[in-house]
Amino acid sequence: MDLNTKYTPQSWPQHAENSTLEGKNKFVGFWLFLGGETTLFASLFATYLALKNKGPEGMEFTTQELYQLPLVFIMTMLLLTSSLTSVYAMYHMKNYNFKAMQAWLMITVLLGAAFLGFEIYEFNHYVHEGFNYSQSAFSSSFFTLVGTHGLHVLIGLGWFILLMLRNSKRGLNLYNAPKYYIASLYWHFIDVVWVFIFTVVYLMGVAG
Amino acid sequence: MAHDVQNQMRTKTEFEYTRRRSADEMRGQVTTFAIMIFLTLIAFTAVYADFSPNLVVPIILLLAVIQVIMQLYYFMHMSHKGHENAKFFLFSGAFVAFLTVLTFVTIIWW
Amino acid sequence: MSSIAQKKGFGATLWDYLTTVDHKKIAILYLVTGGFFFIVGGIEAMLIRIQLAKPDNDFVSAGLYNEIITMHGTTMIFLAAMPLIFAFMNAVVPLQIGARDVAFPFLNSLGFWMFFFGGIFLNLSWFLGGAPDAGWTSYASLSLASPGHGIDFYALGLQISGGGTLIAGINFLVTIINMRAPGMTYMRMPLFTWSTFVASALILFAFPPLTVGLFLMIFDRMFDANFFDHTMGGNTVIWEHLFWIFGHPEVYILILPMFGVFSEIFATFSRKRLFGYSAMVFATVLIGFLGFMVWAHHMFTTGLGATANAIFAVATMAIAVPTGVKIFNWLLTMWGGSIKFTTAMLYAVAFIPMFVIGGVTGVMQASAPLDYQLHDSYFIVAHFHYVIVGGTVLGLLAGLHFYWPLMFNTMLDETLGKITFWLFLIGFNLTFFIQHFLGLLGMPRRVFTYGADQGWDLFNLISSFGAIFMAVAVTILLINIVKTIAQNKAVGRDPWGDGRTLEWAIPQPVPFYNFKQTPLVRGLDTFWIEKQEGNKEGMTYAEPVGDIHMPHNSFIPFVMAFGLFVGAFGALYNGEQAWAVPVLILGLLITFLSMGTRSLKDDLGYHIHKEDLMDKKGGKH
Amino acid sequence: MIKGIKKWRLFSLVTALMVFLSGCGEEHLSTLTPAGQVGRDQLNLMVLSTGIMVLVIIVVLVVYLLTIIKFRRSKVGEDVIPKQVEGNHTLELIWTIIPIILLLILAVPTVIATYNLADVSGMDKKDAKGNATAVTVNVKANLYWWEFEYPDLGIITAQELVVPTKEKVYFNLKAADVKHSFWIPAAGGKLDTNVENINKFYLEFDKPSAGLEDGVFYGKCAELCGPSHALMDFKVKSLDRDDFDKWVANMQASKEAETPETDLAQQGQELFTNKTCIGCHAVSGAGTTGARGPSLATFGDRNRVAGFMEKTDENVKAWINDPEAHKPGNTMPQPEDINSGKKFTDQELTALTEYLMGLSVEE
Ligand code: HEA
Ligand code: HEA
Ligand code: HEC
Ligand code: CUA
Ligand SMILES: [Cu+2]
Repeated sequence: MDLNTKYTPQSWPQHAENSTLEGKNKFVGFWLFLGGETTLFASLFATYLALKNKGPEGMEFTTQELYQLPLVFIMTMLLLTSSLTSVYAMYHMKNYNFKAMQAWLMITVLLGAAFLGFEIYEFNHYVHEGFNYSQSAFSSSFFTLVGTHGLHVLIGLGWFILLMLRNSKRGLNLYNAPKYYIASLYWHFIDVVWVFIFTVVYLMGVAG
Repeated sequence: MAHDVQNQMRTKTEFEYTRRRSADEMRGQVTTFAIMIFLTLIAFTAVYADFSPNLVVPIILLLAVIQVIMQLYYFMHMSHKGHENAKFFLFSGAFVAFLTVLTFVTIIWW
Repeated sequence: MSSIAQKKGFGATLWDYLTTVDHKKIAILYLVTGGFFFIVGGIEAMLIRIQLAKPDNDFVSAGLYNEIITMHGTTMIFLAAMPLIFAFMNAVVPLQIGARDVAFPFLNSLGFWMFFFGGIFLNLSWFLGGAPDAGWTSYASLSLASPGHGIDFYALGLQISGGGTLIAGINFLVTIINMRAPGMTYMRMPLFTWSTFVASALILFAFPPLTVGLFLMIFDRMFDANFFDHTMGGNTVIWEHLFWIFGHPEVYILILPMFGVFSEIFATFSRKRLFGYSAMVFATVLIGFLGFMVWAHHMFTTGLGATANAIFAVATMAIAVPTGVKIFNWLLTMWGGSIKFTTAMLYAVAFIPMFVIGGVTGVMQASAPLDYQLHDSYFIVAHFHYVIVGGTVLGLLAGLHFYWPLMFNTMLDETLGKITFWLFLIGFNLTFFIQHFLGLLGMPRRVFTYGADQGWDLFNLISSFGAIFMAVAVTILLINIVKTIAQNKAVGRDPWGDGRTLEWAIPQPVPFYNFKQTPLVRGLDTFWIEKQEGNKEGMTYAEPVGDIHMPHNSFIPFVMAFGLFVGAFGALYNGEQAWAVPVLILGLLITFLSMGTRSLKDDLGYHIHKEDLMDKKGGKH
Repeated sequence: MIKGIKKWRLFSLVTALMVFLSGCGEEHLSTLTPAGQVGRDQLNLMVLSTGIMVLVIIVVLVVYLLTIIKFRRSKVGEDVIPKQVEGNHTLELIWTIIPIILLLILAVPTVIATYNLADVSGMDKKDAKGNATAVTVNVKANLYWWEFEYPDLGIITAQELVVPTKEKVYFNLKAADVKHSFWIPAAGGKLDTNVENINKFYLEFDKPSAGLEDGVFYGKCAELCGPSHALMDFKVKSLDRDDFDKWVANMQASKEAETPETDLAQQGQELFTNKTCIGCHAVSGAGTTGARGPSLATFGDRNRVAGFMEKTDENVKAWINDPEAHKPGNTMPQPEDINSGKKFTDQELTALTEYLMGLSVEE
């Protein structure tokens, strides 16, 4: 593949994400990786469910008292919206509109960062209340599950930023298009996991 | 490696057609998004409304599953062709995931 | 780049291997490292058998014995058997499907180096205050109570090498999905490729639970989490589940690729097409699938309750059916064939009764109430060595003889090979058959000694005596290897004369770009078909000679894995040494910076030009 | 019909094999000489499954040997190209269905036995007076010793389990520190002692153990639990119901501060009290769980020292003066730690031994 090939929207392949063999490999490989991630998160969810509300004798924290749904709702909205904005970015990638793609990704990153900010705030708040990592089996499993998701968000953000920076001069080509595409897949997957987190951890925690 | 694709110039009509198609798709995705927000709202209100957990939990789980399927099929394009492997492996993973969660909520009871 | 014929200095060769992304060289790296760890694990096994040769022995102390069995099991499974399997996968699969390389050459190298450094890290525990001592299963209550850093070495070392394994698994999956030559449909893939595919899928789904389990263990031991501490609400059974959700598929990861190797060998040396090919494929997939639904058969005595035990018992038994299908298909492959007993074939032929014995004892254990008696007794030890040594190790030895000419263009000595075979087979049966009875007579496993009054002396002595045969056999194998390398007699293409699949059609020594022209696959056993039709070249081509795109060598994988290795020391000594946290950060920094370098630089590889390919020398760089 | 007969022959073969093998093992330790119904059920499954497996192996071996004898290249000829057979549906169907049938034959009794052996409902049965009808033992596994509490009888012992014959004895299993596993091979399969929950099952004993070589059944810890896992043995004494009741009565009557008969033993008792031994070891059989060391109330009746050493005066002394050397990692303090930095003198050891050996509830 030649990096110097210049494309017009019209000559840009319709499926730029997997129009080269490397792209195809990345594409398939990444989906498989997501399949593996599913079992990774399943193990964490399962552990959380088994340890939910379990702690040393006389533990004071329960899901009902701890969780604050308004905050979770805001975080959910942020992440869901960021999923949409990354779809916009990919839409523009398909149309070979590099600037618009970068812009939408920028918005995605900002939304993701806001999400992360809230999460850090939330964790911080819990720790201040005494619900820290070593407080109980429940706290360990909560922070590990939600924290692993948070870490994924962080990695996703880093990935997007790195891609945007390194390609800002180079523009869109068949070498980096698959990378953008799988980064956005990753972002959607993070959203998928979050849907389960807000349902299984927060909503089911509060509902009982 | 790299059986490089020959870059074909698409014909004008083809180009216009795909453009229109993706614009359509984009509109569909915005609708999807709206539905997802809506589902989320229902889930949160269901919990706020304080119905019995036996009722609420299945409902919100169902909503979550619907929402995830929408993510997978509309945002991640799993319905498009070329995703056979993706589907197979993701659902296999989901199957293992299901078994794992199932055992952890049933046979670790103490 | 590289070329086998070219003589190079030691430094240059070393650098070449440190930076290589060529699947054939990575195969050699896996082979050498895995072989090394096999010897290490074997020496540990010998220490076990020496200690148990007589009652009340004090050859090793109680604590040391536990370290030895733990490291024996861990080393053999994670650092010997799996890497050796990867060696053959790397050496053979791309050639077998007509690919120029694996899908992600860079990641392939990264996977190897992560395994390498993880293994080294784990084994350094011997010198840094003691090895892990809670068994390879590292059950949580004991491993949390274990003093010192042994368990930390276990958790971190396996985490690193496990990451490498996951990468390798994904790599093979994508390679097989995307890189097959034209005409190589799924149902024309040789069985070794198929079993690689299924085993890799098992890796993909089984390793993440292990990753999680190990992380929980690391957090509990090093960062004050409480997953397994029951006084804090934790639960040790979670570890057992996570470990076995990984652990059971793991044993099929060990055996399925070897089933593949045996399938190739049976067909080749019977000069006959594999009997019931589609049933074989289906059985392989089914075993992989069922493999995820039976893990609790390792936990029958944990107290999961009658219903869980009954379900898992029946599910476990079901696996006997597809495995039986395979056994009978192999027998029928040989039936009516023309069987040539090369060393490789001897191993394959011996495998059948050995594995059946091991398999049927597995089914006995699957009967939960019976397993209440058998669990954690020497019966289990006998079972799993029959399937692992009688299946996986025989498969590895068979594969070694069978694929040696493909990898090195020389042939292992057949006479020495046969001596090794017989000694190993006799020793193996002497060692492990008798252990069934030891188990029935009440001997628990993982005991460092036993009293003279319990009636186990003679059987243990016989078992230890048998192990000597295996050690001698392995030593002769090493001599054979050294001799073959020293003689360095080239054998050329299709050395067995009866090769059936694409890898035997490629010229020897295999050019570093594999296929000059992508082959066209015209059926199952494509090389056989071409030969039968009198095609001298052995291949039909799918494309004219053209430029070949190749990836650049890279030192980055080595550095990335090394960073993790360094960082692991930081995590290990966290809270104990002042330098721990800086070292942890330093290690991660090394890894992430090298990763960043990789992604910031455009590395598009290079092309071997058509003209260079056309001249005889085949495009040396 | 004919097939059925053949199968029976096979089973008698297997049974004969088992009988032969049981000759090799020790009756008090071997799973092949079951001491009661549970062990017998499991042995029956063993015989059944071995029968099936031997059948499978024989079938495979027959085909196998025929194949490798008939179709060697030296026999078929060097240049023969065999017919490339694709497969055979009938055959494939046969070797799918027959194993399924064989497995069903094994699966049905497996499932039945699984539920039967898990039935501990008898544990809670009470007679008219509100007393438990069955004997229940709370087993607590410690690094590296066993405690046996009889909650309904108000007694507690260690290292040597005493059970009545000819009735179901129920067990509540728990670990105090790390996971262990409770296994009496002759009586029946094991069950783990977990740290976070109580596991329940039952065992049965047909005969008093007095007739056995050592007069006891051997019990084992079957889960790796640390350096001395191999030494974490216990013994089981099965008694007729009458003898058992007598034993229980004696246990209940045994008191903390009975003065021993000989002078030497009295010295021993003093030492035992002064050197804080008493802080960890109970010397009365009446009581409840919670001690840091095994109750020594029945030490004189026991078969072993610390569960595995032959019971001689020398071994008792050796144990007290250096427990670590005998059971690495065990939690009994070295004498230096309780005897102001010194080993016990010979004289002290003799006294202690005399005292301990005299602790008995049997006549
Ligand atoms: C290569 C590795 C390998 C393989 C292939 C297997 C294969 C099988 N294993 Fe094994 N197993 C281990 C490695 C392996 N195992 C290890 C390492 C352990 C111990 C781990 C530890 O605790 O440290 C273990 C432990 C283990 C246990 C737990 C025992 C315990 O700890 O209490 C059980 C219980 O069900 C079991 C069952 C089986 C079964 C049913 C199969 C089946 O897949 C076997 C199927 C094959 C056949 C049955 C033979 C061929 C079939 C026919 C000829 C058809 C006709 C047959 C019949 C009708 C029966 N295994
Ligand atoms: C791939 C897996 C694998 C392999 C190949 C082996 C191979 C062998 N194993 Fe085992 N083993 C396990 C996996 C494996 N094992 C596992 C998982 C456990 C459970 C651990 C646990 O409980 O946690 C176990 C446990 C285990 C035990 C039970 C320990 C106990 O419970 O107390 C025993 C005892 O006999 C044993 C013996 C052997 C022997 C004799 C071999 C032999 O086949 C080894 C033969 C190889 C050699 C002998 C090579 C040595 C070479 C030389 C000596 C050559 C000389 C060297 C030079 C010239 C440099 N192993
Ligand atoms: C901190 C508690 C502790 C103290 C103090 C202690 N022991 Fe022990 N003792 C134990 C434990 C625990 C065991 C079981 C060790 C094992 O088998 O792992 C034991 C075992 C024994 C046994 C063997 C028991 C048997 O059933 O076979 C004897 C005898 C014994 N102790 C005697 C003594 C004497 C005498 C002293 C005082 C000099 C003493 N112990 C002080 C904890 C203690
Ligand atoms: Cu207690 Cu092993
Ligand atoms: Cu298993």
